[in-house]
Amino acid sequence: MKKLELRLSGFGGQGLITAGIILAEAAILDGKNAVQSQSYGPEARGGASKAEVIISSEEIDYPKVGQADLCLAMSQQACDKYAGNTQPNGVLVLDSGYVKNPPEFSGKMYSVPITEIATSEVGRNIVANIVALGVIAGVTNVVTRESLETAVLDRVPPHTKDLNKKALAAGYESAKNLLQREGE
Amino acid sequence: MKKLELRLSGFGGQGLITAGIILAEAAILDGKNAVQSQSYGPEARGGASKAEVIISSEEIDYPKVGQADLCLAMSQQACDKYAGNTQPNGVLVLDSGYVKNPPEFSGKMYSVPITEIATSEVGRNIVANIVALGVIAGVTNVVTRESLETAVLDRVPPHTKDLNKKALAAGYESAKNLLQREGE
Amino acid sequence: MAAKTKCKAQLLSGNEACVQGALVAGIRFFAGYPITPSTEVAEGLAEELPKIGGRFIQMEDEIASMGAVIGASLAGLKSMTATSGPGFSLKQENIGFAAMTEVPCVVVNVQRYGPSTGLPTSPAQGDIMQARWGTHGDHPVVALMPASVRETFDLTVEAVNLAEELRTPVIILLDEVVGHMRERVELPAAEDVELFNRVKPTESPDTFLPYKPAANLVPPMPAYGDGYRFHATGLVHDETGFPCGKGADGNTLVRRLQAKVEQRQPKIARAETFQTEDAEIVIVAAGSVARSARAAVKEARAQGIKLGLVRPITAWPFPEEAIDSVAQTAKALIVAEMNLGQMILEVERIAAGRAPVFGLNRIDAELITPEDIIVRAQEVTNNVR
Amino acid sequence: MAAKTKCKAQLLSGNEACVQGALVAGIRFFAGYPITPSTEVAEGLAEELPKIGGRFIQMEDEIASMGAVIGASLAGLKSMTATSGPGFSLKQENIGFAAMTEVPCVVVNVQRYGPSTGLPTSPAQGDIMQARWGTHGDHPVVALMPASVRETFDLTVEAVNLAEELRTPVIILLDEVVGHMRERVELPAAEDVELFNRVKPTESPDTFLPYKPAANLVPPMPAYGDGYRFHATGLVHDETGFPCGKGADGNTLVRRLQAKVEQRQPKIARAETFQTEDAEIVIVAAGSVARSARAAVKEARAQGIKLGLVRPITAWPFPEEAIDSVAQTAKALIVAEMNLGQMILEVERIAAGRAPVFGLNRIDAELITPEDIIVRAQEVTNNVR
Amino acid sequence: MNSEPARIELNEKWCKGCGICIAFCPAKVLVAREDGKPLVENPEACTRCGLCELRCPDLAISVGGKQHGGKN
Amino acid sequence: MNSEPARIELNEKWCKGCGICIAFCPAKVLVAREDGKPLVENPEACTRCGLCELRCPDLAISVGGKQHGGKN
Amino acid sequence: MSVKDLVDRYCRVDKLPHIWCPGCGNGIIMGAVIRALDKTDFDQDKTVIVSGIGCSSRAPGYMNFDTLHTTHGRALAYATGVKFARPDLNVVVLTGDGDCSAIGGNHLIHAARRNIDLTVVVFNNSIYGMTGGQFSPLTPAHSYASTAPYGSIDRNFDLCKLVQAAGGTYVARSTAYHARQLVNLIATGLNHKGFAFIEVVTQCPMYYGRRNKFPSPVDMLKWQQEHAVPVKAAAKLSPEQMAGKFLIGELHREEAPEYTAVYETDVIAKARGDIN
Amino acid sequence: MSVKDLVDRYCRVDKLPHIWCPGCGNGIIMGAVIRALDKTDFDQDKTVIVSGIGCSSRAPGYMNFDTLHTTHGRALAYATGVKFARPDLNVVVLTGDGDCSAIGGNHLIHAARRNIDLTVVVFNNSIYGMTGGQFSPLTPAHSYASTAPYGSIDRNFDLCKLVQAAGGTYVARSTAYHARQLVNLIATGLNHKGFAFIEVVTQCPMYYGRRNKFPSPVDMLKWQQEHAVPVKAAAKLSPEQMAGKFLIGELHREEAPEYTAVYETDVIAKARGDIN
Ligand SMILES: Cc1ncc(C[n+]2csc(CCOP(=O)(O)OP(=O)(O)O)c2C)c(N)n1
Ligand SMILES: Cc1ncc(C[n+]2csc(CCOP(=O)(O)OP(=O)(O)O)c2C)c(N)n1
Ligand code: SF4
Ligand code: SF4
Ligand code: SF4
Ligand code: SF4
Ligand code: SF4
Ligand code: SF4
Ligand SMILES: [Mg+2]
Ligand SMILES: [Mg+2]
Repeated sequence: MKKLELRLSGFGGQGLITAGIILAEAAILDGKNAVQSQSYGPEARGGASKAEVIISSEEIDYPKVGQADLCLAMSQQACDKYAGNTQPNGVLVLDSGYVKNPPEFSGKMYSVPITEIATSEVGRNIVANIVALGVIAGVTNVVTRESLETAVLDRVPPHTKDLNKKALAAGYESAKNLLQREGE
Repeated sequence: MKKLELRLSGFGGQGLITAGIILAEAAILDGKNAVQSQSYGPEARGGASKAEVIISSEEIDYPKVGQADLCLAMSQQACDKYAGNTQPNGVLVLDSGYVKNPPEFSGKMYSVPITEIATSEVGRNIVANIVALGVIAGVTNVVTRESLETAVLDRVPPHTKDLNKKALAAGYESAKNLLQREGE
Repeated sequence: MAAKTKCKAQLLSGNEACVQGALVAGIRFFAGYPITPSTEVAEGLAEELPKIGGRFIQMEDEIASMGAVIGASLAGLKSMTATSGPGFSLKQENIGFAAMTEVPCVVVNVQRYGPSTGLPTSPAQGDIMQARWGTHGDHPVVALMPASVRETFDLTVEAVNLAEELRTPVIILLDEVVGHMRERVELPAAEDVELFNRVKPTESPDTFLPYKPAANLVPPMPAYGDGYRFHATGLVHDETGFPCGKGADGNTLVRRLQAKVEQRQPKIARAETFQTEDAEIVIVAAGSVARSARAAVKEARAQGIKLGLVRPITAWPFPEEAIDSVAQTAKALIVAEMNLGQMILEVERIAAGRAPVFGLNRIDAELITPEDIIVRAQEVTNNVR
Repeated sequence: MAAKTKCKAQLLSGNEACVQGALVAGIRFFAGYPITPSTEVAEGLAEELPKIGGRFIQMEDEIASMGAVIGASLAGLKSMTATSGPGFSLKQENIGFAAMTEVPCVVVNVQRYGPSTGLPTSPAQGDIMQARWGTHGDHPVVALMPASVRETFDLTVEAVNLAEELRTPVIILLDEVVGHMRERVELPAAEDVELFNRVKPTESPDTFLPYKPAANLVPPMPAYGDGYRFHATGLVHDETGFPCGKGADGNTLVRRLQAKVEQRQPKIARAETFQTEDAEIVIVAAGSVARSARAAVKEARAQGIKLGLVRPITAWPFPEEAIDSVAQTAKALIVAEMNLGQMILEVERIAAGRAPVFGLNRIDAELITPEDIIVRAQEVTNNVR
Repeated sequence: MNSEPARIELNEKWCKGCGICIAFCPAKVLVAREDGKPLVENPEACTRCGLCELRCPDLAISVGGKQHGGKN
Repeated sequence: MNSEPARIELNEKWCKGCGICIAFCPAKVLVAREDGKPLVENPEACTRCGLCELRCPDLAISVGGKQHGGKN
Repeated sequence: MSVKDLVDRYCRVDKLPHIWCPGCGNGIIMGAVIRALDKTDFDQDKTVIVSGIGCSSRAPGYMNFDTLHTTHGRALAYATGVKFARPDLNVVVLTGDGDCSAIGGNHLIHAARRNIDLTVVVFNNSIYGMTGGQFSPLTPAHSYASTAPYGSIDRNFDLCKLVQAAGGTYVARSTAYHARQLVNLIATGLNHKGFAFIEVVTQCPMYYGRRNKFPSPVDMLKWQQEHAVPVKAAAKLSPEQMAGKFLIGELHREEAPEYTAVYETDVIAKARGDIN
Repeated sequence: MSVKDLVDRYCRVDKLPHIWCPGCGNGIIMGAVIRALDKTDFDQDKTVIVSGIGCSSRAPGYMNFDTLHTTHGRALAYATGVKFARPDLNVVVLTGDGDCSAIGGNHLIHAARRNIDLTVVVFNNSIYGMTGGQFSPLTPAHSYASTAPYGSIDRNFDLCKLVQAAGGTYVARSTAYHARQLVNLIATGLNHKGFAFIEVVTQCPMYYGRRNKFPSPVDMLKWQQEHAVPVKAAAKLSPEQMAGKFLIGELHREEAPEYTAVYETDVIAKARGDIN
């Protein structure tokens, strides 16, 4: 992998910036270069939220994501806005709980009930972002599972470590199931 | 007369700026061009004071006085500082009450007890500046007597008109006497 | 003194002429904070404005003064403030607001010796670049540099007119010499002075878009209270006047702000040339220094030295054409300024190597003299030979 | 987080790296006022400084912040503030004071979209000229423009060092992209970072002249409380530090202030060049835009277009030599900036007609892309052929 | 208490002749010279109250023979 | 007084589900839906006091049938 | 007037819903201002709403009047210009605690000193909301904020006391919770001829609330309910009982010459020679 | 200490005589500050005198300490930096009425709010002296000034009241005439741990005096004598009797946590984990 561009989108409060940071930190643990950036709506209170991550084994010059290799959309609005700006042969990960109208897409599209998994399987909807990371890493191998776990545990408050570990695992699990179902 | 440069110097409170303005206004009444400027000590409270006037029948470009054609010095300090920067064949008018050590000077030098005249002959030392103007006009004809009187009366408060008229006359008078004594 | 606009010779200082120009031009609101050497402008207007029903207010500082001036202009009055160096620095943020919201206003800066408190009563020309670049972000600037008392009157009127026409802050860059010196001047009768009043909208409030430009790129401007209920904000806004948070709107807006001034560059930008046709060496000088340069040109010519003068009247937009033309004909240019080299940067840029450019800089609080210029011209002549 | 200075890869934002750089460089005093997009610098130091006995204070506004920083520096602490556009405008008067009184301090300006309130969270490079000319009067300026997170750390350290060495305010001109983006970075161990501490006088208080320069034109600087009982004033002062009201002293002082920076110009002024040797078209770009330019150069070269890059690292003093050299070798220069054309003015001036200079300007709140640059390079190639 | 007359000294160079010391001396010790500066006319009357010192804007007058204004 | 139950209307698009109207309704007329927005459960209990209107940060709830907050 | 009528008449409906966070008090205060304006006889076309910069200062953008969104802290300076230029206009200033007591503190005390006829409503949410939760001069000491990670050591202003000491002639305080009282206090302020100042204690659930252990906006309103003491009730309480509480209601009111009026009678008339 | 000894010890003798006009009160106040400093146990080498811009702000230049002559209005901001950076230094601020109440008003109220340990002496001559006699926020209404040719319509601050309302913990007023009281009040302020504020009503014969019909400095001191009422005496006077008069003496004093001290105990200690 030379360079991989990811876009994580949804609404404010879903923890997508944190997810982006963790992803970038995992990449660093893997020995890669990483750049993370995010959009600040001038008044993004509760509105749209977007984090971008570029991972590369080489130097990263231009730090913004153009056509993403992978796009996570955790809201319908985000999906409508960003899914189109994804590589035709890229990957789309959707939170099926929020994205009821998935777009036409030529690449791979995974609809996962991310927030529902967080709520019902892990027990707290605030870890949906970590579930999403598990899904992403599960379907793409963009970062290693070990590094991702380390990165997650480094960032989250101590008393939530178990919770987050569980969330990550749940995400991976569902990715596995998906891939299996796809027959890959 | 093409161009005449005058420097009026002394200490704060002697009304030299006003004198400079009146002189310039008299020149304008005579149909001449005039530029007046003054020095602002950064903290000139009670210290040195200096007004400069250029009178010319032509356009006046550079507005500052270099070597003056006429220099009035109403304090020893002013005399020490500025008398030297007067044309060698120029005119020096000194208030003899303040300038006890007149400089060496190659041009014409008139020592007149200006402030004393104001106090004793006119009755108020605050009109010393007007006495000085009378002396200057009397010894040089830089402005006409009529214009000077008009200019003085235009500037001063109504209830002091007579006083100032008297002061101007006293200055002229003493200039006349001086010139006569000189035998001119 | 009442508005002295009879056509009669009188002795006035530059600062006083600025007051007279403001009154004639229709300034009816002044907010300021005293500072040497600009204070006489405030003092004159404190006395004169109420006589004609105008308003003078002394604010708590320069920032507030600038804010009040913008507010008053939005409320429909032609408005102005005056200051010097330190106060000019403080006003910058709000000057940027006026540029962004397109509120006409005039800012007089009587330049004094800097940086910092410097020499408050001494002359300098150290704020020329600040006038252009003092506030953050890209923005258009119009700044005028009078060289005489009469021109101070004229350019004050022009500043007000340009502000109203372009809906932008206009800066008058006096220097202490011109501000404080008194000279013989004949002012035109008020009725002979051409005035420009901001264009008001003709459309009804229902369809009116407050930031939709007319053909000349300037939007018509209602006053508060006229019934248009419009919004003014320093945020990037679209034609409705409301912030939208979109970069594309910023692009449209800020480029238009720049363009409305730039497209009038040929009309606004102005320089006086004096004996440049056959000049081997051309002096570039503005404000009081240009008076010395003029004297120098006359004297040098009398000595057989072919000197000429370009006197920028507008600092911004800079009169590029005038420089361009002498860069093609002269052997060398000398930029004489009472600073460490500000106008020279523009002159060098425009000359683009076609003629060598030399500086003549004094920062010892004295006006550059005609002799200084002649001496420098001789040096340069030897240099380029 | 504790001062993260172990030599270990980590993910940091530019603003965070600025915090780390400040801590390592010895900053022990920060006064500020929040403003997007610089606030993280204040927040980071609010957390970190007290851990090492340093002091963080949130003042009532930016003017007060700048004043407090100067006071603290006079009291002996390495001091810093951080702000963005509107706040940078407000700080200008006091920045001039620091220049005049030669008080070391660092001002971080994380540039945002202007003018006025503009688009507070969007990137721009609109304050480059303001950094040089924002305060009134003539004054030296040092301003640095990092392009990466690591360089933000390095240049923060360098800013502190330069401020201490030169006794002058030093400005760090971040842009929002660099300030907010996080990237992998390895910071050097604190003990491997070279630091400069202001030179203290060795003379006794009886004979010490606080503004008598050493051979390097910089006067040694005692702290308040050291027993030197010295006077600091923004008025023109002589070597004793007291105001004298004399233009001649102003001349000596202000020329020395300028000279102490200018004579180090070759050491301070710096640009990175990338593939310029054989470049037909050279891009000039700084900060985040230089990253796009670098990508563009690589891509263009892959397509067989001979592009090169000059990246000014110091905005001021401007790296004239680097431009001078490519002006002689390249067919054309393109200055790419997120403003309406600021660096280009310097580039045009220095190129002096030897190579045509073109602008590439975006002010739509988006980072100029590598594609933008390649397209423009192609246009220019067609143009200069 | 000291019975010899107070030694009231004037710093001629610093005194600006404002007349404050003269006007407010409770014992009328001082009178104005022609230039407005104080002349010590009744040194015996001086109570060494120190008010002339305290009110002199120019630190130009001093009253010898008594400690006042010191630490207390 | 009006005896028919108050017509309490919710602007679904504007309501952000903060729960303020619900928490402070003196008559406990409102209960929270799953999304936090108010459900009118006891319209008969409504006294038309208007407090829900006054405290709604989003101008999203209105109580019909009584004039309050007008000129008085 | 029904909410819908109020909104239709006084709001720029196409700009709504507003950008404020769920439960933010800004909307409550804006609603109160509109209701208070509705109670006056003001001509809507002759009323100008001015603000500075901050979440709260976005309010004028939603209000259907001539509106002016100035630079941070300077609303009162701009408003002074509007009012002094055109005394026939009604000028209302909406401002945040940071906007008006931090960077704008000087303009506040000077506008109060002049007793210029402005009505100022301060949205005091004890925090800089717009920039993400730094403490303000009105943040209660010991609170947490992004720039006070160890708790703020800054003492907070009693802004009403300050404005009164500066010369303000109408001074009142209320809270978002006491919305009905608030409407009345603002209306009285609007009708007051002179400098009228109304501080409103309100909630920023997003930043102040989160950092200072308020789980929800409702908890913050409850805090307001419990800590606000009406002036009359306070008169019967001991200092100990008042500790940690704050006064609400009309705190000060006096009649004094108003600036723009005095300019007409004392300056313009004199200058014209009508009187001297 | 004799005047000569005082001057030798605390003044930069080679800078004297000072530039102030004959009869200007600035010299009286500077003398009082020096005498008050002499009464304290301060180390002269650990004392910093800070001022802004104005005639009065020239005082530090004559005083033999570390001195700082800042930008107009900003003395308190700079002084806050000095003191907060080095709490072991004694920091005294000398400032004019314009410097500290006009352009510097915000820094004044915020320094008072923080209760940072500074001693501030305001030279209130009711005018902008340095720039030639414009009215200031402390110019009594109806006075004449170069920018108030028809008489000032601005109401003036009661600056002591304002500072107290802002949080100042030591507040006093005196006059140039009451020089002995002044020395004592400043000395008490210097010893006060916290924000100490002393307003001194003084005379500018050059501008305020000339425009407002005071023939001489002596007349201005007489005015001070006649219009200043000591706090105790005032307690026995009716409002009518107090009309046009002003209070002198110690107006307010309280003990409260001092800013730099609290930073040590509450922030640094917590950050270091010594406490939490
Ligand atoms: C000169 C300047 N400094 C700083 C800022 C950044 N800023 C914007 S709003 C704000 C504070 C807002 O706080 P407040 O006034 O209390 O309003 P709130 O958002 O809490 O309603 C700050 C510091 C700015 N825009 N301009
Ligand atoms: C930013 C700025 N604005 C204005 C000035 C001009 N200025 C210098 S001193 C002064 C007022 C002085 O008045 P005050 O503080 O009362 O001192 P005084 O001279 O009366 O002692 C002013 C307006 C300045 N130097 N800087
Ligand atoms: S010490 Fe007192 S009594 Fe003696 S001269 Fe001075 S003021 Fe008069
Ligand atoms: S008070 Fe001082 S300056 Fe004034 S006359 Fe007396 S000695 Fe001289
Ligand atoms: S009007 Fe009063 S009683 Fe009715 S729902 Fe609203 S708050 Fe409850
Ligand atoms: S108060 Fe308003 S926004 Fe909040 S839940 Fe009720 S209706 Fe919705
Ligand atoms: S950040 Fe706070 S003040 Fe701003 S909108 Fe959200 S809750 Fe309201
Ligand atoms: S102008 Fe006034 S304040 Fe300044 S020195 Fe003279 S008398 Fe004193
Ligand atoms: Mg707030
Ligand atoms: Mg004063």
